[in-house]
Amino acid sequence: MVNLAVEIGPLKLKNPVMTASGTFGYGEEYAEFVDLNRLGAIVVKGLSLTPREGNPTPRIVETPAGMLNAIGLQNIGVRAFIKEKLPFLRQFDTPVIANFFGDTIDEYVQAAEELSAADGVRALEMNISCPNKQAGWIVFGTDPKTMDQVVGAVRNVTKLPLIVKLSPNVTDIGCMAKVAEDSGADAVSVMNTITGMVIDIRRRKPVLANATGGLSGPAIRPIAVRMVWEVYKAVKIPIIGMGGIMTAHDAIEFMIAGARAVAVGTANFIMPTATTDICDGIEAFLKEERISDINDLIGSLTTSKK
Amino acid sequence: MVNLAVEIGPLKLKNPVMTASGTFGYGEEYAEFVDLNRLGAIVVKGLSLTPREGNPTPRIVETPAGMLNAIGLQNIGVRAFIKEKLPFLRQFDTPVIANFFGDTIDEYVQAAEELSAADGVRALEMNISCPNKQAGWIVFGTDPKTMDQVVGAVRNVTKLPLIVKLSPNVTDIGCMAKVAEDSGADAVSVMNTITGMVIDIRRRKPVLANATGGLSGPAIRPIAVRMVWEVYKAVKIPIIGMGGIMTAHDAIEFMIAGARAVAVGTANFIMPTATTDICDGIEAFLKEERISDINDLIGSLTTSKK
Amino acid sequence: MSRSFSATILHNDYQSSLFKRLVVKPSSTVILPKPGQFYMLQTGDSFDPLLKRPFSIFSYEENTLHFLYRIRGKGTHSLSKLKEGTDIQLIGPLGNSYPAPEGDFIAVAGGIGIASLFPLLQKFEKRAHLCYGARNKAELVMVDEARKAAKELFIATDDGSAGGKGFVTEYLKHCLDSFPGAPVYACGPTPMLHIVAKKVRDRGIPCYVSLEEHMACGIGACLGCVVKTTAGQKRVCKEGPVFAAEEIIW
Amino acid sequence: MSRSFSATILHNDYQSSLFKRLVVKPSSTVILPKPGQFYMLQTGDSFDPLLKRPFSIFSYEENTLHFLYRIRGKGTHSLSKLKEGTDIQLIGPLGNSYPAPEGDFIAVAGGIGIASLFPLLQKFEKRAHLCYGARNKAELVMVDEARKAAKELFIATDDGSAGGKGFVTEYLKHCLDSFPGAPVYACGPTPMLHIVAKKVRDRGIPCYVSLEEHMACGIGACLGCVVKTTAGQKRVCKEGPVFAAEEIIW
Ligand SMILES: Cc1cc2nc3c(=O)[nH]c(=O)nc-3n(C[C@H](O)[C@H](O)[C@H](O)COP(=O)(O)OP(=O)(O)OC[C@H]3O[C@@H](n4cnc5c(N)ncnc54)[C@H](O)[C@@H]3O)c2cc1C
Ligand SMILES: Cc1cc2nc3c(=O)[nH]c(=O)nc-3n(C[C@H](O)[C@H](O)[C@H](O)COP(=O)(O)OP(=O)(O)OC[C@H]3O[C@@H](n4cnc5c(N)ncnc54)[C@H](O)[C@@H]3O)c2cc1C
Ligand SMILES: Cc1cc2nc3c(=O)[nH]c(=O)nc-3n(C[C@H](O)[C@H](O)[C@H](O)COP(=O)(O)O)c2cc1C
Ligand SMILES: Cc1cc2nc3c(=O)[nH]c(=O)nc-3n(C[C@H](O)[C@H](O)[C@H](O)COP(=O)(O)O)c2cc1C
Ligand code: FES
Ligand code: FES
Repeated sequence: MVNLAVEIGPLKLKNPVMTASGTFGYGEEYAEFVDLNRLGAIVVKGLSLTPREGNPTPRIVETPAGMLNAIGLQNIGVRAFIKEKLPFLRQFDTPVIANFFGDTIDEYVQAAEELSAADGVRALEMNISCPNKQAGWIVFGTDPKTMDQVVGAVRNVTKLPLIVKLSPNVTDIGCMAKVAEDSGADAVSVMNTITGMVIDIRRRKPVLANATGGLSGPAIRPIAVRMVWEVYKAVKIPIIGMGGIMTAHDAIEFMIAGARAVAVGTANFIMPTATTDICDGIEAFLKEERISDINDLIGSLTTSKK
Repeated sequence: MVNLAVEIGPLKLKNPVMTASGTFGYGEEYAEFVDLNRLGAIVVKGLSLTPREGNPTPRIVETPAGMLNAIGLQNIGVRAFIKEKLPFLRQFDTPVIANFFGDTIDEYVQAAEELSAADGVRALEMNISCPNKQAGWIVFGTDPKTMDQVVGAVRNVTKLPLIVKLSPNVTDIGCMAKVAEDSGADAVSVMNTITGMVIDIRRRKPVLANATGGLSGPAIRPIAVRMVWEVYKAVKIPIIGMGGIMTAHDAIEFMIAGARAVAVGTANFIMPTATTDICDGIEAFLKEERISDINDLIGSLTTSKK
Repeated sequence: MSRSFSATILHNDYQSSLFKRLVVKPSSTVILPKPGQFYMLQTGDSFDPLLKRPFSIFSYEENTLHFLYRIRGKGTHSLSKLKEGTDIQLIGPLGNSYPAPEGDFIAVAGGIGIASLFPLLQKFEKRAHLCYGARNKAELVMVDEARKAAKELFIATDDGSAGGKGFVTEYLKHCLDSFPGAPVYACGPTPMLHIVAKKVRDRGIPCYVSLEEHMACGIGACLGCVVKTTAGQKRVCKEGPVFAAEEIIW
Repeated sequence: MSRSFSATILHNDYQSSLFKRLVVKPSSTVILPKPGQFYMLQTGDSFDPLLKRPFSIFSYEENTLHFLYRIRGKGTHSLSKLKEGTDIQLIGPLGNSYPAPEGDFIAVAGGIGIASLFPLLQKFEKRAHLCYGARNKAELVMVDEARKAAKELFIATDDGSAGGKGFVTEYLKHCLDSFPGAPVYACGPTPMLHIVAKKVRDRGIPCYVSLEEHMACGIGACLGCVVKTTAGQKRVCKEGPVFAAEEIIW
C-alpha cells in the first residue's frame, strides 16, 4: 500500500488530486461521471458576494493544445451557493474548497466571512486574478501591495485554511508567493490562466466577446511547472500545482517540482473521469517506482543548476 | 497588385515577413530551401561580443504544440559573424538585422558599435531577455530601470534602426514597451520565449540540462497576439510581432493586432519554406479581401472592449 | 450506462465533398438519444485539437449512433481523417430534446441544421413540412433522405443553385399560412433562427429553436455556452440546445 | 531536387510489436541518400507532435525510401498511426555518412541503431562482422535480414533472451582480436558508443560512431544538437551524425 494522503496546511486530503475552480461546476455536474468521494478536494466555481452575469458569448475558443475562456466569473453568488449547492456537496467525504473573488477588498472580506460561517466549506481559495475597482482596475494579484492588503484583510476574518491563487501574468511569481505567505496565506495555488487573444481575421475582431481570455490546457503546462518550481524555492507554505495537467504523468511533474497537491482543470472537459484516472495513475507510478509515501515525491527535483 | 511593403522606422521592408533570431541560423542554412531575396528581412542568431559555448545538451524538448529551447545563446561572436557570415548575406537584396546581447551594459554597447560599423548590417535587434551580470543576474528586460539604461546606452552609439526585443516574462508588457520607446528604440519586437520547464519523472530531473528553457511555437501564440495588442495600445513605434506564427493566417492575426511586421521562428524547423509560404499566403488573403495596401491591415482590430 | 463511453468507428464516409456521415458502435450499452440531443465527440488523438466537439444525433439504430457533420475547421477536419476501427470517446446523449409534435409540424433547417432535425423527421415520419435552405447546392446534404422522411420539402439556396432562390425563411411564411397552428422546429445559423422567431412570434404557435454556442464541456460545468433568456442565463448544453423561441433574448 | 519534399506512404507495417517499417514514395526526384544519413519526418497532421523527428535511412530502392523505427514516445506513436496513401513532409538526406570501409569491417548496433548501420551492411554485403545487442529479444528487429547482409552476426541481450547474455560490447573484443585493423562502425545508445570508443581507443584503428541528440531543425540552424569535440562544438545534424570516436569529448 502506498500513502497518497497529503496536507495543505491544516487541511488533510486523502489524495493530492483536486479539481480546478471553474472547470468542475459546483461538483454536481460531474457526479454522474466521477465518484466524488474519491477526490482529494472539490474546488468550486469562483464565487462572489452577489451573483454575476459574466461576459457575453463567445466565451470559449480553442487554441493549439489549449483554450481561452472569458466566462467573466459568472456565478450564483455566495448565498445561493451555500443554500443550493453546499447541501449536495456535504454528502461526500471530500473537503469542499470555496474559490472566491471580489471587485473590492470589502467584497473579498464579506464573501470570506459568509463562506467561513457555512457548514461544509473546509478551506478558502482566493482568486486574485481580477481587477481592483478601487485602484484603477489593476489586477489584485499583479501588484504586491494590493495583494498584501487583500490577503491580509481576508486573513483577519477567517480561521479556515486560506489558499491564495496566484496569477501567472507577473514578472516574478516567487516574489508574489512570498507576499502571499507573509500576508498570512496557508498555501498558494499556482497558477491561474495566462491572458491571451485570438482574432477572427476576416471580421478583424477578437473571437471572444471580451476580446481577451485566459489560456489553459496542455499548452501552458511547461510554464506552470516552471512557476511551481520557482514558488517552491521561494516559500515554505504548500503549493497546489495546476496548469495543463491531462494525465498522471503531468501531475507527477508538478509534484516533483514542488506541488503538494494538484488541480485538474481543462482536462475535465476532455475526459470527465480525468481526476480519478489521474489519481489511479499516480498510485500506479508510486508502486512502479517503489515509493511508499507520496510526500517523498514532493519537491524531489534535482538539478545541476541552482 | 497589392502593396506588401512596410516600414520599421527608417527601415524599408519589401514585405513584412522576417525570420526570428535563433531559428534561421545565419541565413545560409536555409538558402537551399528559401529564396532569401524574398524575405522582408533576415534576423540572425543572437550575437555577443565574444563567442559563446552555450548550454550543455539536451537543449531542446518538445511540449504540447510547442518546444522549449535552452541553447544558451551559443554564437560565433560579433567579429566572426562580420568576417565569415556577413559577406554571404550581403549578396541578397534583403536587409540583415543583427540580433545581439551582452552580460553587461558595456558588452551591449561594444557589440552594437562593432555591428553598426559593419557593411551590410541594416538594423540592430537587442535581445534583453538575458541576465545582468552586474545587477545580481536580474534579467535586463524585466526591470524598467535596467532596461532604460541598457537601451539608452546602445542608442547613444548607433545610428542604425534600433529594435528592442521584449521579454514576455513581465507583468505589464505595454509598460516595458513604453520604456523602450522613451529610451530611444525605433521599434519593438514582441515577443521572446516564455520560460518553461519539463521534468523527466523517472529521473526526477529537468529534461533540459539547463533546467528551464524558452517556450516557443503555436502554444504561445494567443499570449503573443495579446501582448502585441497591449503594446500597440501603449506605444507609437512600430511592432514586430512573433510567437507561434505557423501560417499566413497567424501572421495576419498579429498584423491586425498591431504588428507592422512579423517574424517566423519555430515554424522554420517544421517547414523550411515557412517564411515564403506565409508571405504568399498574406498576399493571397489581401487579394481575397480586396485590401490593396497591407498597411491598412495593421492595427485594424475593432473590439467592443477598450 | 455511463454517458461517457468509447465507441468504435464503423463508417466515416463522404456524403459529398463537404459532409461526412460517421457511424460508431459503442463498446457498452448506452442511453438512447432523443431527437435534438447531442454528443461531445473526440476528434483526434492529440491535444491539437484539444476539446471534444458537439454533434447532434442524426440517427440511431440498434447499437449504432450516426452523426452527420460538415467539415469546417480543425476539429471536423481531424474527425474526417479517422479511419474505420478507430476508437473514440463520446459523452452523451446531452441536453434536452425537441418536444413531440402532436400532428403535422413545420421544420426549418439551415445548412447542417438538418442533422439535428433529422431524427424528428424520422420519428414523426411524413408529418413535417420541411423548409431546407443553404448557401448553395453544395451546402445541401441528405436531400433525398429528408424528402422521404418529410411530408413535403421546400428547398431554397441563396444563389438559386438548388430549389428557390433566396432565404429559406421565405417558405416559412407560406407554411405558416397553409398549416395554421402547426408548431415550428428550427435549427440552423443564429441569424436564421432569429428570423424564424420573428416570423412566428405573433401567431401564437409553439416555436422551438435549437441553438449553437461554442462549447468546452458539454455538460454544464464550464459556463461557456450560455444564452440570455427571459428566465435568466441558461446553458445551451444543459437547459438547451432546444428552447422556446419566445424565451430567447436575441 | 530539393531536400524538402513530400512523399506518399506506401507501407507502414509492424515488424514486431515495437517496430515498424515505413516505405514512402517521394512526389518528386530526390537526392539519393548515403549510409548513415538521415531524414526529418513529419509524424502527424497537427501541432502536437510539433517537430519533425529524425530517422536514419534504412534502405532505398528506385523511388522509395525505407525507414525502420521503434515506437517510443509521442512522435513515433503518431507516425505509427499514419495510413497508406497519406502524404508527409520530409527533409533529407541530412548529415554526413559512414566513410566506406576498405575491406571487412566491424559493426556494433545497439537496439534501433541497426537502422542506421543497415545500408552500410547492404552496400558492403558479407563484409561486416556485426555485433548486435539489445535489452531483450523483443528489442531486436530485422535479425534475419541483418544475418543475410552481414558476414557473421553476434547477438547479445542484457537478459539472455536471445543470443549471448550480456553487453554486445563483449563480442566487440572478440572481433577486434580476430580481425585486427578492421575499422569499427557503431550506432546505438550513447553509453554503448562510449564503451565501444574506449575499447577501440588504443588499437589505432578507425572507429566511427553515429550520435543521437534531440533535434529541432535537422539542418544546422537551431544549434539544438551540438556535441563537444576536440575541434570545438559540432552539430550532430550537420557535421554528424557520424564522428570519429576519438574526436568526441565523452
Ligand atoms: C448542440 C450542437 C449540435 C451540433 N450539431 C452538429 C451536427 O450535427 N453536425 C455538424 O456538422 N455540426 C454540428 N454542430 C456544430 C459543430 O459543433 C461545429 O461545426 C464544430 O464544433 C466546428 O469545429 P471545428 O473544429 O471543425 O471548427 P472550428 O475551427 O472550431 O471553428 C470553425 C468555425 O466554426 C465556429 N464554431 C466552432 N464551434 C462552434 C459551435 N459549437 N457552434 C457554432 N459555431 C462553432 C468557429 O467559431 C469557426 O468560425 C453542432 C453544434 C452544437 C453546439
Ligand atoms: C540522426 C538520428 C537518426 C535516428 N534514426 C532512427 C531510426 O532510424 N529509427 C528510430 O527508431 N529512431 C531513430 N532515431 C531516434 C528517433 O529520432 C527518436 O526515437 C524519436 O525522435 C523519438 O520521438 P518520440 O516523439 O517518439 O519520442 P519522445 O516522446 O520525443 O521521446 C521519447 C524518448 O526519446 C528521447 N528522444 C527524443 N528524441 C530523441 C533523439 N533525437 N535522440 C535520442 N533520444 C531522443 C526522449 O528524450 C525520450 O526519452 C534517430 C535519431 C537521430 C538523432
Ligand atoms: C472555463 C474555465 C473557468 C475558470 N474559472 C475560474 C474561476 O472561477 N476561478 C479561478 O480561480 N480559476 C478559474 N479558472 C482557472 C482554473 O482553475 C485553472 O487555474 C486553469 O484553468 C489552469 O488549469 P488547467 O490548464 O488544468 O485548466 C477557470 C478555467 C477555465 C478553463
Ligand atoms: C532554438 C531557438 C533559438 C532562439 N535564439 C534566440 C536568440 O538568439 N535571440 C533572440 O532574441 N531570440 C531567440 N529565440 C526566440 C525567437 O526569436 C522567437 O522570439 C521565439 O521563438 C518566438 O517565436 P516562434 O514561436 O515563432 O518561434 C530563439 C528561439 C528558438 C526556438
Ligand atoms: S459547454 Fe460547458 S457549460 Fe455548456
Ligand atoms: S537539429 Fe538544429 S542544429 Fe542540429
